[in-house]
Amino acid sequence: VVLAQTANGKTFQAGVTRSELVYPEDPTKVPGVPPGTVGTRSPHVKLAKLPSETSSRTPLQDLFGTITPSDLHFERHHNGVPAIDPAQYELVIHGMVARPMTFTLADLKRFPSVSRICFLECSGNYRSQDDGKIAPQQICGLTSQSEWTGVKLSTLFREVGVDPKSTWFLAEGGDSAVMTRSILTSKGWEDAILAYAQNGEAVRPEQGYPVRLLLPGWEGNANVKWLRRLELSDQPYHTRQETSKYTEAIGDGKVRQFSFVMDARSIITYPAYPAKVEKGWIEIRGIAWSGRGKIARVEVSVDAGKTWQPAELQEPVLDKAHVAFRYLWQWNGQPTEIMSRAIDETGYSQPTLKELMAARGGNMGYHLNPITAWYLQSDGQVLFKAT
Amino acid sequence: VVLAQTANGKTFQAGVTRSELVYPEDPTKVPGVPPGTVGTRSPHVKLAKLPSETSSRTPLQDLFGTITPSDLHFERHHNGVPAIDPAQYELVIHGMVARPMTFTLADLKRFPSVSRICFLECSGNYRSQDDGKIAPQQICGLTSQSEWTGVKLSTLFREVGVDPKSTWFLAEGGDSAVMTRSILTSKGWEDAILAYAQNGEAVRPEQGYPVRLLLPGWEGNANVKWLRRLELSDQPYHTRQETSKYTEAIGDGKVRQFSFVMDARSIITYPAYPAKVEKGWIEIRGIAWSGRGKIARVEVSVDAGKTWQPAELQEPVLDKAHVAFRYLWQWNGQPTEIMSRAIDETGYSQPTLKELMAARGGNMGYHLNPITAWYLQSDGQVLFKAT
Amino acid sequence: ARPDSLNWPKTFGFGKPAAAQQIARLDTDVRPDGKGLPSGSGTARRGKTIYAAKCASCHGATGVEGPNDQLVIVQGLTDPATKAKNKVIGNYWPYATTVFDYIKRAMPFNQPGSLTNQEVYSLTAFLLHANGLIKETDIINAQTLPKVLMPNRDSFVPDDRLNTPAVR
Amino acid sequence: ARPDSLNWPKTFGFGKPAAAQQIARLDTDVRPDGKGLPSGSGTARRGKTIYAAKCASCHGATGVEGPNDQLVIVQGLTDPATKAKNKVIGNYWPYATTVFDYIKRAMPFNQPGSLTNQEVYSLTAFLLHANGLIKETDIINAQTLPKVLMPNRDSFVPDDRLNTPAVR
Ligand code: HEC
Ligand code: HEC
Ligand SMILES: [Ca+2]
Ligand SMILES: [Ca+2]
Ligand SMILES: [Ca+2]
Ligand SMILES: [Ca+2]
Ligand SMILES: [Ca+2]
Ligand SMILES: [Ca+2]
Ligand SMILES: [Co+2]
Ligand SMILES: [Co+2]
Repeated sequence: VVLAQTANGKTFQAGVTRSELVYPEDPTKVPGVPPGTVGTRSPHVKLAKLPSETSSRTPLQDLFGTITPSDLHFERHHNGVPAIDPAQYELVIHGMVARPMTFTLADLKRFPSVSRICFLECSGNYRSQDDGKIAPQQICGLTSQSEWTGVKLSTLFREVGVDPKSTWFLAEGGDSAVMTRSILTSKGWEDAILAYAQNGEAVRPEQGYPVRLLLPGWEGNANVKWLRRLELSDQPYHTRQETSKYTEAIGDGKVRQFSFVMDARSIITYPAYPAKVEKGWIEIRGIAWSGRGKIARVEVSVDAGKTWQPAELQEPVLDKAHVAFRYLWQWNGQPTEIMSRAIDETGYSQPTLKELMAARGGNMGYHLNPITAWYLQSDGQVLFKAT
Repeated sequence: VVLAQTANGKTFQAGVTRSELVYPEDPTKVPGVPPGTVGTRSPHVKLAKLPSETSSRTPLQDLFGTITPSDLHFERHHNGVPAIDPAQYELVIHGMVARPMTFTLADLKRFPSVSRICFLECSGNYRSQDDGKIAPQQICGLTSQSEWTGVKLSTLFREVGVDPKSTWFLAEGGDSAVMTRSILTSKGWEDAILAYAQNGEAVRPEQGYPVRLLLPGWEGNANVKWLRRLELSDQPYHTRQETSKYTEAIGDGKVRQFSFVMDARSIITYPAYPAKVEKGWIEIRGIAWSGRGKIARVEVSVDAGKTWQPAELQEPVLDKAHVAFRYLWQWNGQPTEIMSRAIDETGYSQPTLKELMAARGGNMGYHLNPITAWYLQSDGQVLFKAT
Repeated sequence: ARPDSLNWPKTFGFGKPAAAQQIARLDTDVRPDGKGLPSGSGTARRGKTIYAAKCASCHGATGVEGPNDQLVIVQGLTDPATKAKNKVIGNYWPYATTVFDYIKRAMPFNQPGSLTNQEVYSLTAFLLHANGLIKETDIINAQTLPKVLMPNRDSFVPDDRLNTPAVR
Repeated sequence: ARPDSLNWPKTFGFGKPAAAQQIARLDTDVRPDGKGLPSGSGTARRGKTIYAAKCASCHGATGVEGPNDQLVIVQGLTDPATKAKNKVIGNYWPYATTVFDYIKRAMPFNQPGSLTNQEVYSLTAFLLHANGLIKETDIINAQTLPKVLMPNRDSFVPDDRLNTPAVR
């Protein structure tokens, strides 16, 4: 029996283990299970996030297409997932506004709504490992994609009468970290969403139930979850998250702050560690995304970066969204390195780790989006290689 | 405790009931639940399909956007959901082919893949009720939408060398109804997919795990689940499903057979029974779809069909897919009827029930896609009304 | 075709040839022209006994009563509503071969796939006879079954909706 | 703006005015200019006792040892790797007000939101002193805290990536 813990601290039996299952010798000869109320995975499908003390990573190498199942959306929180009673929930908007207001969840759902499919990525989303035995989930599993629905923040800005002189606002969560980030008011007018739904259903507790801030293309931490308060201001607050954390050294003693946008990135999710492949035809598959806009193209190299060929992009290619790419390749069985790079509509091209570090005075840190290489051994074992 | 039954016949505790939950008075003052392996819904979010003996319906009125959570995808099966061991799974393709072949699940995943978001709808998807106390789930909850991934059937047709003279093929399931349908070979060349993934993960047992046939825009029953065999032929098989069932009387003693394509349709999911609304601004919301292609526009009437205004469509408007529409309206509190009609890119316009029955010699049956009206009482109660 | 499919190899080489035995085990379907019908035969008389033992509990003593699908036509109905519901093998199904095919694969509902070909031939004969389509003594086998004429066959017309945006 | 937003009403009328009291209860943030700092004050000396009781278990006896985040700078490090890790309040944080704000909302981690303003002022003073930024006897309050100069303040630069496709 697999026990899983809910975000509200209860355990339940998540499924049935293989040993409990009695497979009929011929399933066509026994009536199956009648229609039910809530479906479950096949017990053969073992999908799980990879938790640490502070985050949990999406199993990118086990997924297909671009939508992340909501229960596998990555988690990053700063003192756990709070249990919020939606009946008690209120969002307060105040500060540089004509009419300080409070909105219940039901209020928010009455406003004009909007849906969009986009990625959400933590800006601390890069790990490497010297022995190469590291899967996409470990390397960059802090990115996931959903169809989000909610009310545009601009709609609420109109409702409360935001002062045209406001340049920043504070977004505050109702979790036990009482998470705070300063956000540009212009982003609020542009495309920010107060999301109350994710992939058709209510936002999951781990993703900010009942309401989260969604800033398409911007680093995950700024997309404050369990949102309880917005204060309009004319300066940033320099909260701990945007000073001690989520800032990065870029050389010459400089530290970049308020680096919101996620740069273009891609990763080959197949073949990738821990996969082992055979020689012959291989469809190289992966996802690419950019916080700057649409992916313009993805290029694949099967010769360690010497030459690059265009990959096929799965339509529709959406703005600030994971897009699936594919490249058909015949492997001759000789050891080689394969890799992908994303180029977005602004012309930004995903760099190697060396290029990235060179541009930042040799520093690692947040916003690392390097090309990820996979080394194919002659026995077909695929291993990670830093670029 | 809510007990749910898995497709493999086991029950498990689906969540925690409200009474079991102890909400902290102030969630900001107690550490939350740490990162986990598989997320769960908030216990406040009660989402369930509505099962009958033969089907289970998606709660359209409770959903947002266009993606259906996989565990809420409608079910329709003819002797229950089989328990299929993916290691035993094989797909046989034979008949009018140069090379009769068998493919394991792993084989299928090695071929070039494709993803697409589209709806799947049962062609028996219309119910009404005289007292009007019927929700979208009951009226037409046998439609759902997923991002499907798999191998194009045309890719396998090439692999086995389908005889150019083949006009039909038989698709057979491995369930205990050993479901069979005759499909046009041209559809297989055009856009049919053997889907092994749904919304990022393996196809759910209720939807055909490990592999189902996906025929974009075609009636659900033809999208054979638990697919085990394809036989290429030069004539249809006239199986029980395509003769006794899934045929419809159209007047003059004629019965329409092989009516695969789902006509354009829409439904307002808010406001809809059981909702009760207040006078003032209401965003009328719904979904529209067509098996013939893209939705060109959706029109809304707030005066019982006397006048119609264009609704806003949520981009991207995808081919053969549910699209979300919205229409902002100020209700003056007077009783009225609201309704929506979908018009697709072929110019087909969703009819009233009366128009539909008139066109079919007064017969009801499969392929009923009538405009659905909602009657708003002066107390705000919304009730279904047949058109 | 996908833009890149021109560069595709003639075959990818995944999968393996299907063994004749494996195909034979699965290929039990029956076409209207009789293709797929196995050897063996049956009669309504033999079918009657099997029906009583294995089918009547769900479809009723005479195939009319249910609780599950009505299998036998009720002659001489006058009420239009009852008449409309009375769509069964005898007055609705276009091909007799489908009766064999379906019973073989799916019935009895609680023990699908448990009947021998002989049993299925006899049950088919029984249902065809009960529906007034053959004589009680007719032998039903691979040669005779495709020839049973079904009264409703000519009612079936192909889909005529798609060459017009009109409602049909 | 959405195409239809021109036809939108000035307000939809959903939600209600926020009561001053409700705002006050939530509005505890502190800006670098001191806006938001409450009345009260503290000293490093008082903070030392509170720190030992409520913080040392996670951050170490002197704020260096952990196991959780290092809060106090280690002077005179020579090893570059150790130096790079030594990014704390004293050599990294740009504003002293953030120390108050963060401790008030989030610490102690196992009892967030449990400290009084007086305690937070004293803990802030203690950490600023331990980091060599103020004297042990300095009084920290709404007037003095914003004036504490943080050595790393000028290192912070705004995002310069977006006006170019170049890698930065
Ligand atoms: C345990 C109940 C049960 C038993 C026993 C049973 N059936 Fe059925 N039968 C059903 C159900 C339920 C259906 C409808 C299945 C569906 O629609 O998917 C059905 C459908 C049929 C149909 C199709 C009717 C139509 O008009 O489409 C035929 C023919 C049939 N059964 C014949 C038989 C025969 C012959 C037997 C005995 C060998 C049998 N059944 C035993 C439950 C049963
Ligand atoms: C039970 C463990 C625990 C206790 C007790 C605790 N802390 Fe923390 N502290 C943490 C953790 C864990 C973090 C990092 C949290 C995060 O990154 O989200 C942290 C972070 C901090 C930070 C930010 C450090 C940085 O560089 O960003 C400060 C300041 C701090 N704590 C002060 C205190 C003070 C003052 C107390 C006592 C009143 C205290 N802590 C008690 C665990 C604790
Ligand atoms: Ca998250
Ligand atoms: Ca289904
Ligand atoms: Ca056959
Ligand atoms: Ca019937
Ligand atoms: Ca404030
Ligand atoms: Ca630190
Ligand atoms: Co950043
Ligand atoms: Co049809």
